[in-house]
Amino acid sequence: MALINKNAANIFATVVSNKRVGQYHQLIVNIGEQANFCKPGNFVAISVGGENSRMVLRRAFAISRVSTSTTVGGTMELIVAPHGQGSRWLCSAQEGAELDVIVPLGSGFGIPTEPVHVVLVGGGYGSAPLFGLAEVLNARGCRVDMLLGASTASKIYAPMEGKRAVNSLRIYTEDGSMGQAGRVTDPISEMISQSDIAVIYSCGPMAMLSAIDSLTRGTDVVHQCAVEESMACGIGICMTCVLPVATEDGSIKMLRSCIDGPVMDGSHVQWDKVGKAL
Amino acid sequence: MALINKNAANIFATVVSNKRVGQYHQLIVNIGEQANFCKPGNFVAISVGGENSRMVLRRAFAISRVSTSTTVGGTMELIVAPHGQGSRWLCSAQEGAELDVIVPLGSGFGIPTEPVHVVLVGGGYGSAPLFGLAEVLNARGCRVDMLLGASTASKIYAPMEGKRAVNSLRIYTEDGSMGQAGRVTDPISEMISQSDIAVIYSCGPMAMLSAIDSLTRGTDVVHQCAVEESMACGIGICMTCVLPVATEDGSIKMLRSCIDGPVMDGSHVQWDKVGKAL
Amino acid sequence: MTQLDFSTTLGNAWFPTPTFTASGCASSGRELAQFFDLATIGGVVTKSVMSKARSGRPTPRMAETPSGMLNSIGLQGPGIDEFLAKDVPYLTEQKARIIVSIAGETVEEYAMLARKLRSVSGISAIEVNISCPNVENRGLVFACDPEASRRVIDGVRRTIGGELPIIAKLSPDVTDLVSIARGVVDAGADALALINTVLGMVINLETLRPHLGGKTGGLSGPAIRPIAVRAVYQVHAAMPQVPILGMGGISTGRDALEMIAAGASGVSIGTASFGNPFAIVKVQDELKQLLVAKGFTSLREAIGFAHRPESE
Amino acid sequence: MTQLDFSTTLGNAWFPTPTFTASGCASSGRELAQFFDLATIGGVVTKSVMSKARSGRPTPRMAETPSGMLNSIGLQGPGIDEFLAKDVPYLTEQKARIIVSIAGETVEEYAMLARKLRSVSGISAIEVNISCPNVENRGLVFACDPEASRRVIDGVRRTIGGELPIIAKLSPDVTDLVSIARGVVDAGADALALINTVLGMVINLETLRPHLGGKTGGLSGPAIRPIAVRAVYQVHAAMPQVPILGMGGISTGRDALEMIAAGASGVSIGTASFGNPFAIVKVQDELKQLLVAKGFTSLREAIGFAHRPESE
Ligand SMILES: Cc1cc2nc3c(=O)[nH]c(=O)nc-3n(C[C@H](O)[C@H](O)[C@H](O)COP(=O)(O)OP(=O)(O)OC[C@H]3O[C@@H](n4cnc5c(N)ncnc54)[C@H](O)[C@@H]3O)c2cc1C
Ligand SMILES: Cc1cc2nc3c(=O)[nH]c(=O)nc-3n(C[C@H](O)[C@H](O)[C@H](O)COP(=O)(O)OP(=O)(O)OC[C@H]3O[C@@H](n4cnc5c(N)ncnc54)[C@H](O)[C@@H]3O)c2cc1C
Ligand SMILES: Cc1cc2nc3c(=O)[nH]c(=O)nc-3n(C[C@H](O)[C@H](O)[C@H](O)COP(=O)(O)O)c2cc1C
Ligand SMILES: Cc1cc2nc3c(=O)[nH]c(=O)nc-3n(C[C@H](O)[C@H](O)[C@H](O)COP(=O)(O)O)c2cc1C
Ligand code: FES
Ligand code: FES
Repeated sequence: MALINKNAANIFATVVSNKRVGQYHQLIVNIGEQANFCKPGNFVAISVGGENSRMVLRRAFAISRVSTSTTVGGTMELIVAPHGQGSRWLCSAQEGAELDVIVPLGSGFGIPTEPVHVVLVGGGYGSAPLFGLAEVLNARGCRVDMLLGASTASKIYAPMEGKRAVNSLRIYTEDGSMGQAGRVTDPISEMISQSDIAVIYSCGPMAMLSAIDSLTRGTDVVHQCAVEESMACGIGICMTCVLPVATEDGSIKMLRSCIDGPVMDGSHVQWDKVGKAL
Repeated sequence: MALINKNAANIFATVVSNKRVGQYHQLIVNIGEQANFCKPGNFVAISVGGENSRMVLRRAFAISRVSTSTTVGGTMELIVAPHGQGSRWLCSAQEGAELDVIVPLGSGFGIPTEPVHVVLVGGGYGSAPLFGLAEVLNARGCRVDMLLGASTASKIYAPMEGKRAVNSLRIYTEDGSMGQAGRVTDPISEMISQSDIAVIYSCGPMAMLSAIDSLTRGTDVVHQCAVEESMACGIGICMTCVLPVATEDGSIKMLRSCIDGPVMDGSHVQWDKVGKAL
Repeated sequence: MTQLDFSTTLGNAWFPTPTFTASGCASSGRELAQFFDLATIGGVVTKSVMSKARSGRPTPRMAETPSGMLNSIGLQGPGIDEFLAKDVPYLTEQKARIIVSIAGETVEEYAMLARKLRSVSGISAIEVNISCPNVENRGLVFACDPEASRRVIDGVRRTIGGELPIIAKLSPDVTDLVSIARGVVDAGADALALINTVLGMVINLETLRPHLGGKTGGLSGPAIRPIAVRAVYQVHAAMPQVPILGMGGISTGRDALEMIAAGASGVSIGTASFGNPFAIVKVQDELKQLLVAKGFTSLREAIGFAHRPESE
Repeated sequence: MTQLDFSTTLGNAWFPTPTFTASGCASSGRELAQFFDLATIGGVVTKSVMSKARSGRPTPRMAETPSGMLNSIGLQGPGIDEFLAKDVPYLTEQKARIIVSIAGETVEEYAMLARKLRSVSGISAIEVNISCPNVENRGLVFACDPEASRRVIDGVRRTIGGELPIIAKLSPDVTDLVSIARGVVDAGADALALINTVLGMVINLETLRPHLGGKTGGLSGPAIRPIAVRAVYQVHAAMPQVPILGMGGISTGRDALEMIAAGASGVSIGTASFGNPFAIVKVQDELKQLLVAKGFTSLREAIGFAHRPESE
């Protein structure tokens, strides 16, 4: 029995809906039974460009939420930013289109056993997996504060229904077009010092994750971050997606963010060594 | 002013309809004003596979007929056989889809100035351009006999309305599933000897064209054939589509079938040297 | 379906099917086991292992290109000792046939790796990846230097003895592939693996600098298939008796048949597995069907078919 | 739009824009004149002309491959005399800038072609296509042999005198491109054209034989772009003072900018014109816009940008 990529399956999944939300597209995709295996933090790998595509690699997207009680079977939600050719192709997928998806992949966020105080920090489409996470944490009785940031209002993804599971939500935009002007990392130090935060969950650009790591360093706060590295395979066979991470024996190893991540302990990641030779 | 590719334009043309006819697809495509420049024998070159296609070359298709009096603007009809990836993609084009087309290209069939007796011979989808040609010849007062052949019934393309312009139509299939069992070239010798045929127009597989050439050799019958060679560009710039042809000075030259053809004088083509080095 | 003998041999190693993973494109094998049973394919070619653990090149390590990709992994891996302690036993347990790929920076390192492998049971063959920079000679890649290529294979051959087949894996980035192939066969290679990646580069349009951490990378995938088919054809024409493990852009049974007709006795599937974890199984099934449809009764008859005169 | 100096030079030849046709991909120029005014692009590189008329290789001469194509035209053409009588006057009349590509089977044939071109007016430069089989040396391609490459360029340089810039066009199918580049520059080349096609093959799945009449063919198109960018980068790194005409898979302004950042002073567009007759005009327009958007005030600033340290 396989331990790596356990539960992952390659399926043809139908697009149930595709809605534009700000600068993103919200895709609901029918993944049937596989929805049962998806945990907050997991991602999917999708073939792009269709049958005659010159794009040979899959694209990775965080699973924003899953729903196992819909009439169409289990569904997952993706929040897709039209970035390059592949993601633009996905954003143009129409209702009823079939997607070639491997689901679920990667590690999930660790969930505390106690009802502790947690902060969820999302940058851009990085907020996507946090809403599903918030629901789980909320169900565990955690106090969930959420901070979302982006360069501008249209890059904030914060659906109404998602807010139900959070105790507070603060939004930051660099241009001040929504919420407060500033960065999502601005309030974190104060929050850490003024309350009993046990865990910070983060997802967003690497620079944001690294900044949060600096802010949590030397504190008792655990930092669980979902990293984003270029991935050729998403299943652990290519070694392209590596990050320098401190391992138990104290040595620093290049770990694959697709199978040893995307959720990692932020304090183990050697942020200053990312993109450098060890 | 350019002499080669004169009147050719690169346009985005909308698919008006796509109907399956036997093993072929009949596509009606809106080419607007360009319809005015299309002559029987001309072809078009179409980009295939969409935006992210790994197919870098256009595909060539004979213009079957044009209509300049439709409500949607000028249209052309194509008869497409699903052969490989590119033609299959085209066969799956839906109504309203946009095609990137260069139209018209290549030489056209020469039309006699007198109302002579002509025979039109089509193999497989090679019959497509013959119906438009028949209309022109018929209007000139020619007697038009048509012979169509294919391996089997579903590869015979012979639309009802096309038959109006011909005086007679005989169909041959190799498996006898439609018309007479046999080859379209079977009756030609007898027809030549028993009547006053001035021109044979042909379009179909190279082996058929070559066979007709043998049958017309030594007779007074002119053989105008539309050849089909692999084309990378369709506009005369790549030199891939050449055929050995006798030129006026008696020498044999490798001529481009995209601009010196596809319609050529069958007696000038050196059929025995096709695919060989000169 | 008529009976088809789908088996193949590389040197004295026998395999029930001719479809293999490509080195560096299946990691330790464990990662693919969720998708298919490793025992059902021809064999697993492991990622190139070196004497010591290596952390590889800085990221980004990949760039997608039209119908292909560049990688600059830089042979990240655990080193031979951990590899023998963990990966080989796992694969053996899965009943997978194993071809171990080795890589070194000196002729001596290759020989040392061969020494460690000599007595390990459960290994079908050794693939010697000589597309590595030779630290003793200005970092010139072994596979680009006929003499260095020969010396590596000679060293491995002497160390390993006569039992285990040696497959020398060559680079296409050379002026005269056939002479390099001849050299390594003379030095004792039983088979050849063709082709390793083609050296390439992508410039990042944001920074206008080389995109990869390692600046240049290896081009793989369908884009290079015509280069790989040509390489296999050329080498098979020159040395029809030497078995070739063909690779480079294979992702369908048709692609595999092209390679086999050009002269390959088996095929490795690399980049295609990144896009489709079942790629090897798919290629294997499609190839089998194609051979039967074309009336072959054994894979062997199809090997090098493209070299026979048209009249046959 | 800010003022952009879009001009470039190759040796002492000046061009208002850096976008050219690729040799063999624009025929005589007449064929493209229906689509755009030949005077509006940097220049027309004519198809390689030899001393005598040639009918080229048997058909099929092309095979499409993933994101690319193979061709085996075999230098079909009218021969230098007819070329000078018909094609050069036509292009001159169109006010197109002309780079004449020449090819030969012997060192003497190249020199003879140069002699015929020496006194022809209206030619901006000569591109010397040395990817031809050398009949005096077992058909070994000139460009794959440093000494033969050097001798061809030396012969052309001596014959043509000092006026007309010589652009030596190299093949990527070599172990050490930089040393070949150095050799031809030492022999008198003012600039380099990189890259010619990569040798490849496609097997026809019906016949199971090589698809092309010439068996092997040259791979071109987006598939080879990473190889071309690498080649340009390597050669520019070694000889930053030598202008390079970069080509291989360019079909957008982004592709052209990649090539220019890697070190090219100009770009040729080949295969892309087959899919889109306006490709050169499109590349030219897009490149211009990109340069402006990135804040460059001249093309010159962007040439070789990828070689500057990241801090800049
Ligand atoms: C674990 C994970 C989760 C992700 N979740 C989301 C999400 O929820 N929503 C979303 O919009 N995007 C997400 N991304 C980023 C997304 O994968 C990229 O935007 C996408 O791959 C870009 O592909 P493209 O063809 O549009 O761009 P191109 O730039 O043309 O892509 C070229 C190549 O680079 C890779 N690449 C480019 N940008 C990225 C990137 N930022 N991260 C990883 N690979 C990249 C592509 O996979 C492709 O192989 C996630 C990435 C990872 C690794
Ligand atoms: C002047 C002309 C007129 C044509 N008219 C018609 C028509 O009316 N209806 C029709 O169904 N087909 C027609 N064809 C053939 C049609 O162009 C091919 O079937 C088509 O190009 C195959 O492309 P593919 O991607 O489906 O096949 P693939 O085999 O995947 O194509 C691979 C490459 O080979 C070329 N190729 C393959 N087969 C042919 C062929 N028979 N002729 C030329 N190039 C080929 C393709 O253009 C492509 O570049 C015509 C061809 C020419 C030259
Ligand atoms: C990510 C990656 C890593 C690779 N690592 C190795 C390696 O460790 N050793 C080796 O011999 N080849 C390595 N290769 C080359 C492949 O084994 C193969 O020769 C090449 O990719 C061509 O096949 P493909 O097009 O099917 O991928 C690697 C290729 C890729 C894409
Ligand atoms: C059909 C065809 C014909 C070519 N003929 C020549 C030629 O005559 N002389 C030459 O130097 N290069 C020739 N080339 C090579 C191109 O000039 C160019 O170097 C190569 O195709 C890479 O560029 P591309 O990918 O933009 O096509 C030819 C290429 C093709 C595709
Ligand atoms: S993406 Fe391939 S190993 Fe992680
Ligand atoms: S198809 Fe290019 S010259 Fe005819």
